[in-house]
Amino acid sequence: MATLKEEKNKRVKKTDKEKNQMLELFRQMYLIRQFELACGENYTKGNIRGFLHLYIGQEATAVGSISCLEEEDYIITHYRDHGHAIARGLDVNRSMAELFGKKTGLSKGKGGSMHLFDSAKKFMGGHAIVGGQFPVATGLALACQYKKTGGLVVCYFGDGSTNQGTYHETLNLASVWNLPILFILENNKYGMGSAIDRVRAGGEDFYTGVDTYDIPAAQVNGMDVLAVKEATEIAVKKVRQTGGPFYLECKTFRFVGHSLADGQKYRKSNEITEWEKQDPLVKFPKWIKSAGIATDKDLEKIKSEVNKTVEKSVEFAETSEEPSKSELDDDIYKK
Amino acid sequence: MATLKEEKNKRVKKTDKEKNQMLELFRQMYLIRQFELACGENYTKGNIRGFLHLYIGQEATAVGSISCLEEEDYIITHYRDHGHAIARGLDVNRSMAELFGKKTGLSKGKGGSMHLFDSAKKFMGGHAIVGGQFPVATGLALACQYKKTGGLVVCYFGDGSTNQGTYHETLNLASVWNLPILFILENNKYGMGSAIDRVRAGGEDFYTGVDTYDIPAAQVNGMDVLAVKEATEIAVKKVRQTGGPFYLECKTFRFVGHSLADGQKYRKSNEITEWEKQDPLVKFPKWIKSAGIATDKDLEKIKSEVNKTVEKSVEFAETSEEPSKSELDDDIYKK
Amino acid sequence: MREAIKKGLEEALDTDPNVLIMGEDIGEYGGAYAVTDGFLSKFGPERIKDTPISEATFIGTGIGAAAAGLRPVIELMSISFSLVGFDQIVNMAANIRYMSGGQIDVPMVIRAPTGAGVQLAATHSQSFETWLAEVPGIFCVCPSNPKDALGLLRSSIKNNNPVIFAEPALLYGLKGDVPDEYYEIPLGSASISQEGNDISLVSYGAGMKILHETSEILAKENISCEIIDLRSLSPIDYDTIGESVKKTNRLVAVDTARKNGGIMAEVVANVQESFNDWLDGPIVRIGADDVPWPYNKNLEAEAYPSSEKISEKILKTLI
Amino acid sequence: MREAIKKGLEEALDTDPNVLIMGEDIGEYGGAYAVTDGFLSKFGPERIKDTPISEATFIGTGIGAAAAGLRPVIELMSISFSLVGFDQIVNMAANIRYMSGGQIDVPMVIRAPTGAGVQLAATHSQSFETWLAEVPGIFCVCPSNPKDALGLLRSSIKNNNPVIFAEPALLYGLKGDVPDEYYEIPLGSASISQEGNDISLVSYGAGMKILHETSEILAKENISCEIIDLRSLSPIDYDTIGESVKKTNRLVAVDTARKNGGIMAEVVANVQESFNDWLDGPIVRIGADDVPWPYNKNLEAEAYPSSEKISEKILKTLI
Ligand SMILES: Cc1ncc(C[n+]2csc(CCOP(=O)(O)OP(=O)(O)O)c2C)c(N)n1
Ligand SMILES: Cc1ncc(C[n+]2csc(CCOP(=O)(O)OP(=O)(O)O)c2C)c(N)n1
Ligand SMILES: [Mg+2]
Ligand SMILES: [Mg+2]
Repeated sequence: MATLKEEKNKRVKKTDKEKNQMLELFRQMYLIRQFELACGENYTKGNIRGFLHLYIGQEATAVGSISCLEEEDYIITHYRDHGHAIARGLDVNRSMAELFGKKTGLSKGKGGSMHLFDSAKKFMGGHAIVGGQFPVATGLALACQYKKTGGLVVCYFGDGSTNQGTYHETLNLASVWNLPILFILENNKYGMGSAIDRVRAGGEDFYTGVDTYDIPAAQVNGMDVLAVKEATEIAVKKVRQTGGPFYLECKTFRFVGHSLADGQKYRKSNEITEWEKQDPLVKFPKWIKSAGIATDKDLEKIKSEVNKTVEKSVEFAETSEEPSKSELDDDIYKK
Repeated sequence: MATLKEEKNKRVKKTDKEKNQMLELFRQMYLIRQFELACGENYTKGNIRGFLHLYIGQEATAVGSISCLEEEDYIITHYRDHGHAIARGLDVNRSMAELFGKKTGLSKGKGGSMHLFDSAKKFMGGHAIVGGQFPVATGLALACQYKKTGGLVVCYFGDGSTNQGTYHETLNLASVWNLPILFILENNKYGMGSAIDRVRAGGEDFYTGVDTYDIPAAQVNGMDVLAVKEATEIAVKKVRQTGGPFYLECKTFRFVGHSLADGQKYRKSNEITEWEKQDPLVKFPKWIKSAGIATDKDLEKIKSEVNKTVEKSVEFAETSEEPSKSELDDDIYKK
Repeated sequence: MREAIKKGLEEALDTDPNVLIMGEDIGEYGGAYAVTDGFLSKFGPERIKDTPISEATFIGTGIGAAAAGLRPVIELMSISFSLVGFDQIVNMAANIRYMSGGQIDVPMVIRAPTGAGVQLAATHSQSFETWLAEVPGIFCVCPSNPKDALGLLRSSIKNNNPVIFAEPALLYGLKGDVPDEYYEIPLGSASISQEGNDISLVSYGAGMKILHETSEILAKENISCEIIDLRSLSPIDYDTIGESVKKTNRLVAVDTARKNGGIMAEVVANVQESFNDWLDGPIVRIGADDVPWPYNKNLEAEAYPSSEKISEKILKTLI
Repeated sequence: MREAIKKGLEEALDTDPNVLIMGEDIGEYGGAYAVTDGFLSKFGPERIKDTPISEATFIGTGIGAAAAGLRPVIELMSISFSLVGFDQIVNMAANIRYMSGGQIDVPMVIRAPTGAGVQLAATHSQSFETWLAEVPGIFCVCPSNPKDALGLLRSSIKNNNPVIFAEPALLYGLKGDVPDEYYEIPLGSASISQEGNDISLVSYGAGMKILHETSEILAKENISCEIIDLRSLSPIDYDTIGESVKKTNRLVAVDTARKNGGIMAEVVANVQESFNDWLDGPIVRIGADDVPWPYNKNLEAEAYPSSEKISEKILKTLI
């Protein structure tokens, strides 16, 4: 299947509803960015501990794709999960509180950054073992199929995780059982410090290899939120029609280290600066303005609201109670 | 890469050396067949226990391919390993004794049918966990490359094992590190009772999918020992030239159950009879005669020698000592 | 035994539409140990799902399906193959509820033949229920007879957590009475398989037969054995064991798995601490030898615990 | 500690051309815990091999390379990730020698950070050396200080069998003297970390610091502790433990891994059986709580054993 093109010119004449949608996309991306910056700050302060993986640079992928989903659809992802959580509308306060390890956190402080969950929103984690989420995604999709809910599963994963056997096993099973999964690869060119070409055979494009599994696939510019949205719309429609899987590769980039412990010695020179030219938080608002969807003032208003939201989430997390020691034994078994 | 054709007409004019080679191929295939029949018989008698997987029907694959290898080349395979062991020239007596669990067995009676080993012949097992041999094959190949021995590794595996993640992980690593491995798939259309189309996405041909890993691949009629030999010669040459992997798919069939406990309810009707028409132990001797390589009498002589070899191996195994109880603790650790 | 397990599965499939079964060759082939023979035609391919050979993925599929409200029962051809999917069981199934602060439930059963004794050699004869029983977040049971198998299976499938249901491969052919009236055996309850006064013997699964044989040998020496069947390896029923120890003041713990790292290490460590005042001597622990399982019949038998070895050791050390 | 391990690896790379290192991000990135920082430029890409994220395969690659005469050292980013490759370690590395009747040797070391204490939550904080130590066919060690780390690593790399070299993640920054003259510490030897008379305390790895703190607390109550560092989890040095028990007649066994299924279950079960006559009371076992590791700092600390909890328990139960 061919790579989807960015067809921006088509999008200039917008209805009000569409305009609001665009602004919502911007708001979400900006929220993720600010949330992540606040996380980084609070990691340095020691309020957030353990491993912290930021989504900075990749915002367009989560926001563009999740905007196409329905309530009955499941989402599952890996440890770099803040962006997906926020795009799915998980409570920002409780998300931040989880990172602070507080009782008010989504997982009561037991999961931390890598394990955000909200089962009510069908947000099934946040998984820290590379490749671990694939099989579970298959199971969620099996349940959708078996119960005929009409829902599908979006499974996010990184380029590095495709070297794990479960990736292949799961693509195979999803195809053999014709399960409603949309696989979304966030190809940010690195798995930790390993550039794709050093650890993967077959080049930098992944969607081409999926053919072997009889799964339709496409590639899209993951830095362009509208392109992602459009591609996902097509993909989701296809999954709902066929009941079977689809594979979408988003070419993207993280502007920061793998985690907060990463010195990024492995980067090619200028690479980050080059990619920053595509920063969705620069390019998309520029386009919004040039397309007459909103003015600087409108955007500033959104930004200041988001800034407040994030500030408040930090405050919420800071002032929230620690879980009490008696909670240690809770939540292991369901009665 | 295109499927290799059977080009039999080319082969009619043969030197004496070539003729002897042909007869040796026949001898080995016949030896495997008779060995397997004897195994089946002795399983029924209770002399062989545990799981027993016979190679009946697939003889041409092991014999044709192994005939192209050198002493410094490693072989590793799965639990259906008798054919490869015999084609590699492992001692028939000690092989049979291993199946009987005797002290004189290749593995001193500790491994059994699924775990034939002969490190002196670089025959590295016999592995009973489906997909378990793949990573080890990579390691053997790494050693060849690192030590510059000029050797390569042949890794045999079944169609069913390609659904195990290690298959993909290993293809990837072999390609990324450019390791001298010849992957030989014995596609006998079933993994235990599971026909390929019920458990694998992407059809009944496997060699086409290997492209993704940038590994050259070909397919050959695994029932035709000369075709297998020819294909393997090309493959081996390629591996030695490039230092990197090659993938050869042999289309073959087992005429018997998965193991001696298999009722074969899952078979398509007439399937076995259809495939038996391609029995290498019928077709190949016929061709030998028509090509003027040998007469019925010559073949009978080979057969009767082989029959004696197999009989003697059973006798050897029967009369061999059991391991003594004191050996239980041996062979766990190397000093 | 096979029939009891089959009955439990059929019952669950009949009564709960959310139950489905997944595993390698459980459908058309009828199951490696023929437990699910006939299920495919009776319940159809939506509920009896043959999987590719990819344990990690179909175990994880069970987790996902359970998390979304189904009650999958997974069959492994051997508990030795659980290693290929260990990450999904230990890191995913066991932890997901805790990591999510209690949001995600995983009502899933993993059935798997376990143990040595049928000459399958090193990679196919292991007893990884010993490890899985140690993981918080999952239950683990292992029946020694058809009645317990059915009662435990019912409770396992109804349980709202991951349950490892280990089936001793040696016992599929075992005959035994199974009550007609409905009953369940709660997870976490051991049973007194035989009452006695002088010494308590504890084991589970394939070990129970050995304990009964041991008891017969010791009866000839006028030693009366109380025999405890652990049944549940997680949680372990220390009340039942403790009561027995209080009565006999002696405990012998037997594993058919390797001694090193067997379940009985944990049992011994706990009992010697909690019931020390009632013990008249050290707890004797016997298990399989700490060697990879050999193929040869005699060697395998030598590695396996036997009533002769156990009774001899008891007579030598305890009396 | 990090420097000691680094030294051991460099030494091996310098002296034995068959030694090579494989693992995720050990080269260009310099290692998740920076142990192999600078190795790539010093030893080159043939010997310092960055692997794809596929633990099963690069562990198995180590096995194959070892079987063909190399001496690979594998680094895992966390022992928790060993689960993905458990089949290769437990079924392949441990069994292949036995299954081949002694034909195949696997001189391979798997290094892996282990343990909780740095808020990595349930899937990244486990201590699977406890399981791997139970598998016949492999050795398993875990140092508690830089000197032991170097001495054990030398022996591990020279050993002709698979060795699990567990590195407590909490201790990478630990300082300590390392002798200049060459020495090795044999696998299978515990050490007496402190002599004492009244009670023996045993642990390993990150537990040693806790034992020394405990000893200080108890010293104030005039209780003199002998402290044993297991160092080697397989084989376990029961001679050293036994001698100490003969002297003090009391044993307290501490795991920083979860108590259920920790190494100390095995230690307790064996010691109560072999040295019963010298024990003046039950062996007290303390480990981490049997819960998945929580992310929250306080909860994690609560689950972790502490010198306060241990000394309190000792004062309550033993005195
Ligand atoms: C099984 C396993 N191996 C290794 C790791 C350590 N690790 C965490 S993230 C990561 C890189 C993953 O890269 P990719 O899939 O591309 O995702 P990205 O971080 O780029 O979003 C590694 C090696 C892990 N968590 N689990
Ligand atoms: C991990 C694992 N899962 C399942 C099995 C049981 N099993 C043994 S052989 C086999 C089928 C393998 O089929 P294939 O790879 O096609 O080889 P063939 O038997 O056809 O030669 C299965 C499922 C196993 N040994 N290991
Ligand atoms: Mg990446
Ligand atoms: Mg097959």
